[in-house]
Amino acid sequence: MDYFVDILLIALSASIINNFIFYYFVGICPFVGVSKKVDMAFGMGCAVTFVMSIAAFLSWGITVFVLIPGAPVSAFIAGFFTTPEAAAQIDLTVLSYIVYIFAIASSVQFVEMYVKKFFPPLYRSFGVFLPLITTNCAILFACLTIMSHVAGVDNPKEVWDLGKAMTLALFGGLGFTIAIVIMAGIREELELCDIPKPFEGAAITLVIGGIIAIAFMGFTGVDSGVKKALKPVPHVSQVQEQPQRVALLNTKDCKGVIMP
Amino acid sequence: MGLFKLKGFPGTGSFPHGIHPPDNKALSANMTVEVMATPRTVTLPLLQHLGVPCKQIVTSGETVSYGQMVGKGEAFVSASIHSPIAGKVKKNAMVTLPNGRRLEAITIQAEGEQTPSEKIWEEMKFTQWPRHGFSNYEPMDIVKKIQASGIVGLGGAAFPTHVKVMPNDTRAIDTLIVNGCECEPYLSCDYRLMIEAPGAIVTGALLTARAVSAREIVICVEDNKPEAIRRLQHAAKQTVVRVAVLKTKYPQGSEKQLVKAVIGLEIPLGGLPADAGVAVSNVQTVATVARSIIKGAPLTHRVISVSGRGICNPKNIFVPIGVSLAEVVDFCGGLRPDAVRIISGGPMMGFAFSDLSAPVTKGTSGLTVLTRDEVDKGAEETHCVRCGRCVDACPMNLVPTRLALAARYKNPELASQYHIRACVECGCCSYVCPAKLNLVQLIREGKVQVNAWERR
Amino acid sequence: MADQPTATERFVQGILPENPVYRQLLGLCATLAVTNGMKPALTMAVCVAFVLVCANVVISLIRNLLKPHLRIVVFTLTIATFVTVADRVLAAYMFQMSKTLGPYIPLIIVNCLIICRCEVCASKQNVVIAAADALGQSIGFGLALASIAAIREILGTGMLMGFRVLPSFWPDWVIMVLPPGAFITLGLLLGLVNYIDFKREQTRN
Amino acid sequence: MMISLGIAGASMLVMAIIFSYVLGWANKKFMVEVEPKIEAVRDALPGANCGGCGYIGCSDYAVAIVADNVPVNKCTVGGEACAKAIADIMGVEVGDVVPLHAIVNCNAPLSSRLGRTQYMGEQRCASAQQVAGVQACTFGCLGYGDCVLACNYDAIHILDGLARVDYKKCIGCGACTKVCPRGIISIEGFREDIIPVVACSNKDKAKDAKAACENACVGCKACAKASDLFTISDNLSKCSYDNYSAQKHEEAVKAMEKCPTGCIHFMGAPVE
Amino acid sequence: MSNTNRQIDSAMSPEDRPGRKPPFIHVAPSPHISDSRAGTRRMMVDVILGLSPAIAVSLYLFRFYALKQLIVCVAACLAAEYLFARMRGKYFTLKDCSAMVTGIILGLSMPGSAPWFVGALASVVGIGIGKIIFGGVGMNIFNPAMVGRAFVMIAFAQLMGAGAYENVTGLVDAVSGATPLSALKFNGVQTGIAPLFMGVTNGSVGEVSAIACILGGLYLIYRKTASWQIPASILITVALIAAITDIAGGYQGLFLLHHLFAGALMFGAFFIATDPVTSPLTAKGKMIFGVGTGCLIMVIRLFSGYPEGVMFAVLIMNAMTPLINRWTIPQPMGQREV
Amino acid sequence: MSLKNSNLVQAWLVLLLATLFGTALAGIQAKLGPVIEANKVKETMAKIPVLVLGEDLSAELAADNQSLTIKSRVIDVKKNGITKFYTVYDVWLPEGKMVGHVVKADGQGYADKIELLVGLDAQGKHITGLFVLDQKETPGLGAKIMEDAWRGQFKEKSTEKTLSVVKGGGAKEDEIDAISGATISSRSVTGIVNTTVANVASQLQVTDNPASNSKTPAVQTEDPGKNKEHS
Repeated sequence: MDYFVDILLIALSASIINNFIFYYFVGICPFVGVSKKVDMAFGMGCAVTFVMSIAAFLSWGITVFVLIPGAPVSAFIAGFFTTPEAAAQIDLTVLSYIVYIFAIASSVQFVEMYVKKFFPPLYRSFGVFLPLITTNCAILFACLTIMSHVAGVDNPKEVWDLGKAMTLALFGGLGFTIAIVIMAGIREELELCDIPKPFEGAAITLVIGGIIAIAFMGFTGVDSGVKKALKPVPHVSQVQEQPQRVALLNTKDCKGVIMP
Repeated sequence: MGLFKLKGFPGTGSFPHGIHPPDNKALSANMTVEVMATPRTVTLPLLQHLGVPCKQIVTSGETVSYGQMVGKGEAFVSASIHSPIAGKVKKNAMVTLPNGRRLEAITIQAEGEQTPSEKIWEEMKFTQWPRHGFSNYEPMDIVKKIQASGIVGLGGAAFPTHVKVMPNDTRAIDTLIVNGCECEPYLSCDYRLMIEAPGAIVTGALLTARAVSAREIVICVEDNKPEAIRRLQHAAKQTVVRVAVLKTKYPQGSEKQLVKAVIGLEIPLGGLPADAGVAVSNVQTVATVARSIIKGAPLTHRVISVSGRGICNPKNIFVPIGVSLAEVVDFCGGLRPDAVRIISGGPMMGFAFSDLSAPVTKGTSGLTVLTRDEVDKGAEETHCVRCGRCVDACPMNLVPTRLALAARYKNPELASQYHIRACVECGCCSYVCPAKLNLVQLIREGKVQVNAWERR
Repeated sequence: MADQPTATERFVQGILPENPVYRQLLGLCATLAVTNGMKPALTMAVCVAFVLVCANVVISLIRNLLKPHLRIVVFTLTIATFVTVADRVLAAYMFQMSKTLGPYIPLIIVNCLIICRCEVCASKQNVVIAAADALGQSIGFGLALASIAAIREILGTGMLMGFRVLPSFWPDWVIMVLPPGAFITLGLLLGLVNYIDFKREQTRN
Repeated sequence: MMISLGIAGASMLVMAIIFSYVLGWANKKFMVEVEPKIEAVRDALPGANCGGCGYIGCSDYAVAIVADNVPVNKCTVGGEACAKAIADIMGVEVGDVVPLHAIVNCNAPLSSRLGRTQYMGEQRCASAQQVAGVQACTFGCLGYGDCVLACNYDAIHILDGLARVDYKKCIGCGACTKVCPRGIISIEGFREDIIPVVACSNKDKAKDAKAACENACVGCKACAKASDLFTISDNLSKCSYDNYSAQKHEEAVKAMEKCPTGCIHFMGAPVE
Repeated sequence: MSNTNRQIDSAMSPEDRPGRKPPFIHVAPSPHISDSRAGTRRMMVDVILGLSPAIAVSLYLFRFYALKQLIVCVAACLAAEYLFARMRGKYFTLKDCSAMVTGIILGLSMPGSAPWFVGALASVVGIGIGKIIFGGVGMNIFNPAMVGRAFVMIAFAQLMGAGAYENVTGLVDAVSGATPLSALKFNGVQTGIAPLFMGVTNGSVGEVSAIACILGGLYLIYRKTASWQIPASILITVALIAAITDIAGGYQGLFLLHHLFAGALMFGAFFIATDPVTSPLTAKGKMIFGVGTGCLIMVIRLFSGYPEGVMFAVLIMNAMTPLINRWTIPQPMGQREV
Repeated sequence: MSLKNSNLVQAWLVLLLATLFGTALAGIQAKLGPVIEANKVKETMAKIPVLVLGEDLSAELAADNQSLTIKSRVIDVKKNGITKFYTVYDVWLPEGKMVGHVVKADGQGYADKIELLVGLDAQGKHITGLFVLDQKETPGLGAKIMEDAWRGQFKEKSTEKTLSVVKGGGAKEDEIDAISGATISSRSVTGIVNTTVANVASQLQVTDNPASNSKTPAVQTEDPGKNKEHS
């Protein structure tokens, strides 16, 4: 049960509350560039989600099996040269960036070639976005987030497993899709508006992004609220509090009720 | 809306949305139809109907008699033209019709003995129109006769009637709806016709029904015309013709809305009433059909109403087709000095024009002259505030503001997404628009854009 | 077509006429994320400059050995290496700053600016031109970052580089140092730059 | 320490081997032939995507050049330099590049047009076109400036109710031609700096044309008699540019002088 | 063809002809008549009329504080509108009263204790970034008043958030103490329903009285300036979600009523969400808009750190409006059968 | 397939670069890794003297060039089936007398996780100080939990009673004044402190004579929290 709550929270947080675009500013380039038409934006969102999932899968695997201290593969290889204890200490996390980007670039290119060859209609509709995704910060950011929850975590209970990693990727991609589709909807609408010439294009897109970001700030704390509702934390001791005075302008009407 | 139930018919007697503009019919509704004397010249444009122009069959200098065919509609969707006067054919002229079309027209100068228009009108009014015995007529004969008489829809659209009533094996028609709604403000010609010549209408309806083999015949009148309803009911006694009283609402007279109100069916987009098993015809058209079949007279005259506060004496007139509008205006005492807009047709769907030398055509249902006060009432145009009033008013259930903006910003893709083709240009949206946008005009422009875009 | 621009021209081009942020809209993630203060913005600019120059030089050196289908892989590999170097150095000698910048240092790898310069310039030009181009672009990037950071920090905290510049009664616009402020500031600045361009174009005619 | 280095290097090597093997394999396996020339041609085109060449955009034109051997000189934005560059890529000869410009076939300022009524609808040509009686002439310029809005090069303006082309800026992309509801703007090759133009489109007979506009062409054939450049059809004179050259200039001047309504003009670079 | 004016001249009635000019004829597209009762300006005046009960209540309860907020916001909005419109080369924009409406709504949604510069900045941001940058009246994607308020809400969290109302050392007794919603959220204190309904609690100056908002809102709906679908669907959605929570928590209906009458719900449902420019066009779209807004309001109220969510919910749904419009293109008559 | 066309031969450059870069990075890590680790440790360690001894005493200590002995251990607390881990730093004076403990604790704040260092005296009876290691609260509001004035309230509070948050005042023994407008953040921090104290205080004993010491100079370092705005 707790596990599902965790998954739910990761999903909520990644897709809405800490939206990749409006909260972390990753994936801005396609957000500005490919949000002119809803269909294209949706295609881009799907492509990002897809690649993000592949990248998350690869990076989680590489991190767990190769990079972190005591990872099976590196420990196994090192075992030939040194003592098992020393082998278990080998920390390759310094290679993480280079490995992730390597994996992303390769998988993107592979998928692109594959789709181009075997699904030409699909390629025409969303394949054109694939090369753009190689340089999409959102993908690498997802990998880094996953790494930060796998490597260097004190509490072994908090280390993410593959399920959580994939949730982050899927819902992060969903959040990206939501953001870019909303923006594309608005930009289609803007075609019917009389935007001042200097603001046409990227400038107005960013300003609108800002307004949506303000609106999304309303979700701050929703994750902890949901967490509290779904997963009562047992070890927080009950805080005794005094009921607070509610201001009533006419004191004789004061019928403040303390909730049970 | 749903509270109103039409007695004896499947429809509700009304349709969703629509508007209630002030009808201003009182200006001319009580004026008995006057007959205009034979004019000195008539100008007959070769295309007065929807479809292919007809072919001129007389040459310059030829003498023609009353009712002689001067233009032959050779194509299927076309209608012949007959001379309303006896006279001599002059050199062809170019005319610009109020709808913007520039056409060649046959000009005929009156010469010799004329058949007075009064006679034709009396015929229409006082003949004891037969009620029974139509089984002698073969449907196909009726259709042929209609075609030979050059009859087109006289409600305004001028669609050749013989095409409409052509028996069709694939789409059986079981109801004939005779449209006597006349929902346009100001216009009263159909109203007068229904009051003064209900017999011709009933006979015409029966004949038309015979042509299309319809079992049901319904004459539809809005409930703001009680006198017409009474007369029609009286005339239709002992026949299968029924009179349906519909709720007054604009655009009740539009084919699709009418069918929805009476039968409760919707005519498919891009389809004809026949697709719903219905044929719709205007009251004046069926009266003309009666005259054509029973008396063998072609379509040469029609009733128009000249109304509006900008004209000195609003009237309903029986005029020969082809007479210039300037003469019509003169007949009604001329324009008032504060007249600013001359409209061929009613104020909702009519065409404003400035050139009074244009002739009355088969499709001219009236002339409305508006004054400055009536036209300038609206405030200046502002930007659309997306209030959605046009959406509430649109009888076709469209989003007019979106269509108009798509046209203004040249986005045919968006326009076709919002079904621009379904628009019937009834003008409800522009009427209610608080921002005073020219929605209908923009939508019309959008249709042109969409066509160009789809051809690409 | 026209002659290839020289090294000096490339350098000058990058600073204003082809400013990576305002004209090419490249590297927006970093631009938005780290400009809530002048210090992180400048640190970021220096890191980008380091990576861009190194990557451009290396790519330029090996440009004749590239295979088309492995081109992007080589670019990212090189860039990622230098980014890791920058990241480690920052963590070792400016630990607090490294924590503040957080994931945005590794995200330099996917900064479109760098990969774009590698693709457009370094993989086709010799080392000198590539280096000059990289320097010009980095300075342009730094200027853009600094301009945004200055506005956000001054309005958001009343301070610049940690020194108070606005009077103390100034109510801090906290929003300016938050994500929405970044979007709105960059959007408005972009509009302003376009507007100035517009005016210049008009006066020229 | 050394082991750590070794392992790092080794694991990178292994990973690189895997990825590059897969990529190389995929590269061969999934190879889709793309004509490199198309890309080269597209790069050589200016990328304005104006559609002046008659194709949807620059890349569409590039495909057409390579695939269908379409002439390389259709890009009016890039002009001669661009055509030459593409010709080099394609290894063909550049055709004769004649600069194209727009010509407005109407020469009636507001004051010359008769029967013009105040029009209260949407202030655009395409809208005004739907309404009868905006002006008596049903062929001539409406003067609401749809072409001005369509022009991306600021090369056409409405002056005194008539669209006029700024030939310093016009590149002949044809955007104005497409939006003009009356089709009075045409794109012609300018072999010389200035060329004669019959600036009227009224096809009515002389009497009707005169009633509509003071400057209308009445189809009197005066110009046709003066020069074989001009032919009359539908009551309207037409100038043929196919064999126009500097030598014909004199003839054209004569025709211009003969024209009773003054509807023949020289257009192009300012004469002064 | 002959000269038109001559024709008209001859068509004039004989008694009019001598010495008089012929009528000057216009041409225009159909339809030639329009509903003179409707007008953009009239709609805005309606909104101001609809807001008047809320204004009256706020002036009665908060006196100087409400007056100050209203004056600051309206003045700043008008000034900003004038200035920005001038910058864009448009001069006539003040006449349609839309800036005034924005100013009043903004003023009414401010806490009484907020300093003057908060309202002024909100107005400038609301008009500038929320409206003029999109092209002015009718073209804005977001509700300008809410853009301005959200901007200052985040910018001056301390002056605008819950803290603004519970400033115990505050100005007068009337404006100190928590708002009903923050009391509920942070302390689990429920305010009585009657004071909430009548509006004698603390809160933003215009939102406190549910009855005033309902009266004004009904007027707007009667005038068809606001559509009934939006407030109805918002209120029903909020009531439903609150009812579920209510049943789960066993509050005997109090929780539900509390959520309905407390905070800016009534004000927002009738005056903010119904802004025609930023809400969907069709009835179906308006329903979806209202349901979405209601859900978001309750999500923010129940789970997030903010006690009130009307503003954020409306802004998010504003952003969704183009998509909703896209999804709810009505089927034209006759389409369904095919 | 000839050798020349082999995929791997084609990719020789990638292979070479990958190996080269991999090795080089590992080298850099070998060189800089310890420094970075030290930085991480220092960030926590540098706070400990002030948290336990207070500013004056630790400054004095630093002036004397003396150092505290700090030893870390992990305590796991089982409650309701959930195990919670706390890193506890036991602190001894140079002469071997135990002066206190610092507990690293975390919990959910308003926006995100809040990481705290809670200083307790040797017996675990009183709180000696509080420091916020990491937070992402709203700048200008919740972020005020980092300010000295607010944190200082926790000093000298007894661990016997549960602390509660009140608005305006906070005069009483077991009360903490809320930050105006940021009740949730205030309450979160107080809640974390309460939980930590409840869980850990009982497990702290005074032990002398540290076994294996990790020493850190009691040099006052710059407040690292200053630049920690979230971005």
